[in-house]
Amino acid sequence: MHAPDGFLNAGTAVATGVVSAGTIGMALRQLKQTMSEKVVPVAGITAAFIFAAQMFNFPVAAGTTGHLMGGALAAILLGPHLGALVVTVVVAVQALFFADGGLTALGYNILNMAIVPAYGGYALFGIFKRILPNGRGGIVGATALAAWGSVVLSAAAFSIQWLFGATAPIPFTRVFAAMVGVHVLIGIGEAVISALAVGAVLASRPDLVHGAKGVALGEGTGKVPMRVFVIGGVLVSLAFATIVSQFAVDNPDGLEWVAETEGFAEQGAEHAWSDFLFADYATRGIENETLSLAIAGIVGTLITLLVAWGILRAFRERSPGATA
Amino acid sequence: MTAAIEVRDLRFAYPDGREALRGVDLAVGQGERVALLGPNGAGKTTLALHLNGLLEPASGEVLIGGLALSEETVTDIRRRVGLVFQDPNDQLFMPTVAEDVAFGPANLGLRGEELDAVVADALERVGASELARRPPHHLSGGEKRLAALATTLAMEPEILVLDEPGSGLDPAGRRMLVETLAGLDVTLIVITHDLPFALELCPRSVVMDGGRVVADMPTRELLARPDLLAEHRLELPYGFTLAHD
Amino acid sequence: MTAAIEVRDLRFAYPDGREALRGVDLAVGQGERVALLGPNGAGKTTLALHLNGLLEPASGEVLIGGLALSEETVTDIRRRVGLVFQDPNDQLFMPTVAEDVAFGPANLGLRGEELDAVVADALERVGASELARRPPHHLSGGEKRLAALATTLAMEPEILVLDEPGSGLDPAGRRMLVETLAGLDVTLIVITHDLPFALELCPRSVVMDGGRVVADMPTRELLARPDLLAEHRLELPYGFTLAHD
Amino acid sequence: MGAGHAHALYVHEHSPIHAASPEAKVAAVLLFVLSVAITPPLQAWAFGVYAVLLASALVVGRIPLRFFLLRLVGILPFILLALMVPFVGSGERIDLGWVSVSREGLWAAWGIIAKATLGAGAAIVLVATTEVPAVLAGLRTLKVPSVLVAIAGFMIRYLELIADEMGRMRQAMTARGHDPRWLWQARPIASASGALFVRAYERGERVHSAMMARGYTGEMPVLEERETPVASWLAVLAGPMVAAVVAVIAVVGS
Ligand SMILES: Nc1ncnc2c1ncn2[C@@H]1O[C@H](COP(=O)(O)OP(=O)(O)OP(=O)(O)O)[C@@H](O)[C@H]1O
Ligand SMILES: Nc1ncnc2c1ncn2[C@@H]1O[C@H](COP(=O)(O)OP(=O)(O)OP(=O)(O)O)[C@@H](O)[C@H]1O
Ligand SMILES: [Mg+2]
Ligand SMILES: [Mg+2]
Repeated sequence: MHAPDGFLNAGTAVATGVVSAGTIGMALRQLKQTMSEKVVPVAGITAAFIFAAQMFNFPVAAGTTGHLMGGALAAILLGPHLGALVVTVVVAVQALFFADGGLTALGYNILNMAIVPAYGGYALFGIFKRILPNGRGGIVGATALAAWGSVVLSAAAFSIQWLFGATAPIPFTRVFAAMVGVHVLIGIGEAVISALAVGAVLASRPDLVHGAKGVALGEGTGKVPMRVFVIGGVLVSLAFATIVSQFAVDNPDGLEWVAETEGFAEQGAEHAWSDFLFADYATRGIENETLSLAIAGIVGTLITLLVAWGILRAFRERSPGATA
Repeated sequence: MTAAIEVRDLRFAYPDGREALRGVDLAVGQGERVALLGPNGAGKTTLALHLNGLLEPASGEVLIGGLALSEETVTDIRRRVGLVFQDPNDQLFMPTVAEDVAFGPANLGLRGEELDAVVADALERVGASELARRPPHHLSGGEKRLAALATTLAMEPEILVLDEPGSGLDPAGRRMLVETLAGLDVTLIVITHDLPFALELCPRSVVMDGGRVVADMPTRELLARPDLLAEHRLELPYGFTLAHD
Repeated sequence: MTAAIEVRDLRFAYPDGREALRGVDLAVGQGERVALLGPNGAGKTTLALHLNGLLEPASGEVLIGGLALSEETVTDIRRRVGLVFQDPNDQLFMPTVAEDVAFGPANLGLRGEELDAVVADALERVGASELARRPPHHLSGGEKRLAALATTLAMEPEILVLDEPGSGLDPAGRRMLVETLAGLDVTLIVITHDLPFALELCPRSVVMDGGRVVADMPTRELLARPDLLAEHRLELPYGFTLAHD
Repeated sequence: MGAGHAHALYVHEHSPIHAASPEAKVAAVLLFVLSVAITPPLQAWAFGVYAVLLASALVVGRIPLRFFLLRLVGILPFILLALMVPFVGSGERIDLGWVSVSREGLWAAWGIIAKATLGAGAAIVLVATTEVPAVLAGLRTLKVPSVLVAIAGFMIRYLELIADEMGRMRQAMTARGHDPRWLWQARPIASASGALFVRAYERGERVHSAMMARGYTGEMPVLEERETPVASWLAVLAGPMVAAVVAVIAVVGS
């Protein structure tokens, strides 16, 4: 989602730039009171880790890949303000040093990849933490759900900016359905990585997890949280998929959503969300809108379930060595 | 009988251009115990990494049990040659010591109770049973070393290559290690700067310097040659008398 | 005269809850050379990290030259206490060895030729002059150890705390180190598992076990007490005779 | 995503651009990219001027074309994406023999590709001619909040450390019979990646400890004093100022 220069129009770039700069300024002021000697290197290593993790693309479904965004993870580890700053730095360094994402696109890229996921993710984390049982499992489960939600929020934020700042004649509804649809799946990868990272840190360095401050950590094995978040994740994804497909019914481009979903199976693209552009092609055969909607629901659910099942299988027995 | 290890005119340069091996020739028989000695930067570690196929030679050959190391044989050879790295931090990567020890045997196909038994046994042999459930990165230096040794012992390799296995261990741990290693029925190559340790464990010594083998003789004989020792920055420690035993 | 180092009832637990120090008391006089011995996991490294203010005690006090370690004094104390880490990989972080050695003195305000001279001298003292322009992460194990020693020597601290400085060095390097250290006019604490090394360099030995000091006496006397040694996993190496000197 | 070690970004050369002060270069890149971004795609001539400016920077900065093009692959996904726009875009269609494309979409695609290439190109020139610590120093001079610059500095330093930890981990795994050829074998990697995070994290802490143990207080010691002549500012900004004028004409004229 590292959009290049000129991807959204100038007005949107300026507006998002103002919002981002304002938020960062606020975060900096918040932090000034609590900064200690060790905060900067700790923030630096988290930034480096997120940067490194973003280089690994994970398969979302056959042929499509996504990568970690890291906003929710950073916020849960470091608190929302420092978390947002850390991902801001990641995005800015990528733009300046690696030509990945445009410099004038920093306004919306920072908003979408740092600010919305960090603050949004942290808010979700707070909610889920309260709902889930107290203890290590609850923290890991809440992390997974919050990470997943943060990615969907980020996709939604981008779509909304597209509504105002589109530089290409592609309607908002189609962008929204495609972006959110794909990110419902990408979010699962985000959830797995974030939960693994937070789980690992909790296991050996609970003092480093900001979001776990003041939580009594029981002797969890890491098994329970996996189940909690996989089941929870599947439920939430299903609910969300339904909402999005409802949304798709109401717009003339509902067909594309189907194709989009189906497109996963065949099309591979570096940036998953570019898949929506294949829309017109894959759908020519499907005429009936109700039918297509049904297919959308079924395919979407199946993919989600398959991915969840795969995750469950892959991580349930953590490793053969554990006497568990 | 084919040699357990045979190295023929092995040459290697690191990516930055440094020539670390400049033609190493070496043959080690089945079940032999050989100490690999030599000054810092001689190329000992570099040679060890070749025996396991972790570095690719610029020229020359490595044969393990008569089998030449190549793209096709490397997986098989890695199962037969166990390597303990010089820095235990390089060896340990799983969330707990037990999982780390289980990693190798699990790759060999072991599962369930059988795997648990192998893990428990390996930890016991190095005297580190009580470390099983701890995260490796939270161990003391010597504890890490013990865990690293256990991860390789657990694979029951035919050939063991140990890079400074005694360093960082307390004296009792060091003696236990000598006893454990002496009791194994394997071909052993031990890299060390600790000459008494070499003498205790290895009847034969090979000295490397400047990327080449410069001496190869019975350890006792080598230690009686102060000239040769001094030439390669080796010397017997303070208070050590060869006559002792 | 105030003690160079005074530690009073020091207690510390790592973030995962492990109690590494359970009440350490220790006083070291100006210019003394003390060996810190003890089994793996005794808490030696943990104590060393406290002497430099890198870990914060749960309770108890550390005084350096009579000055209590605290938020305000820590910067000053770090300049006076030089620490060589057990793992040289943790110590080296600049692109070249020379820059790494220059880092400390540069922080103390040295610049230009003066800085260059200090760097060259420190490298020379450990016998690593030819490593100056190499990247530290491309060195052999022993070469890294030498570079790490040089980085600390270059700061010319009043108190030197060395965590297993001899491990990984070739025997000639190890002897050179003993000579270099013996020639310095500093207070010295050397953590080691190498009892002959301790005997050679340090007239006094402190034994830790289980997070406490369990013995504190002249090194020669300690080495003559097999019961005490055995109790704390210490023993004289194979072939070593105390009578030798 | 293109990454790798930071030193792979820099071209060791001596050129006027290499010698120029980093803060001037950062400012110049920003001005140039801004000009590009506000130019309407229909004003094709303006993009021609920008391309000439960028090309002359490549020549003056002695940046090999191959290096430049390799670094540009990062924007490839967006170029592919843009190439699709004419086909799926709505609005008036133009017939191109066997397919029809959207006219508006065609212009949009051109705009996205041109701006992405020029924007990324400018950033590539900056880091190819300026070493990482200098860029950071330049940002600090330009009043970017010092906390952000400090985090960026540590991040870049620790990237190498993490790559190093990952390399060690991979070597340790292969040495013990791990042959990650199949997807199902990814499990230990996943399990180890959590540990990797803590490991890298703690290694970062220890390295920071080592720095503090040697008198580090938050600023890297600056071993050479640097000065920024005004002339250098003007020289570096000359090109981007042309771009800015062009952009204003293009915007007004559209
Ligand atoms: N990663 C690397 N890149 C470049 N050169 C290296 C690297 N590792 C080691 N070297 C160099 O290769 C040579 C041989 O190194 P090696 O690690 O094999 O020595 P060694 O005999 O094991 O020494 P030590 O006893 O100090 O461990 C040395 O000159 C060393 O500086
Ligand atoms: N980072 C850490 N987190 C948790 N526990 C630790 C950590 N480092 C060390 N420990 C534990 O604290 C105790 C003391 O460790 P320390 O490293 O001080 O031992 P040591 O005496 O230096 O041992 P060695 O001779 O093996 O280096 C040990 O039980 C060790 O397992
Ligand atoms: Mg070595
Ligand atoms: Mg220690």
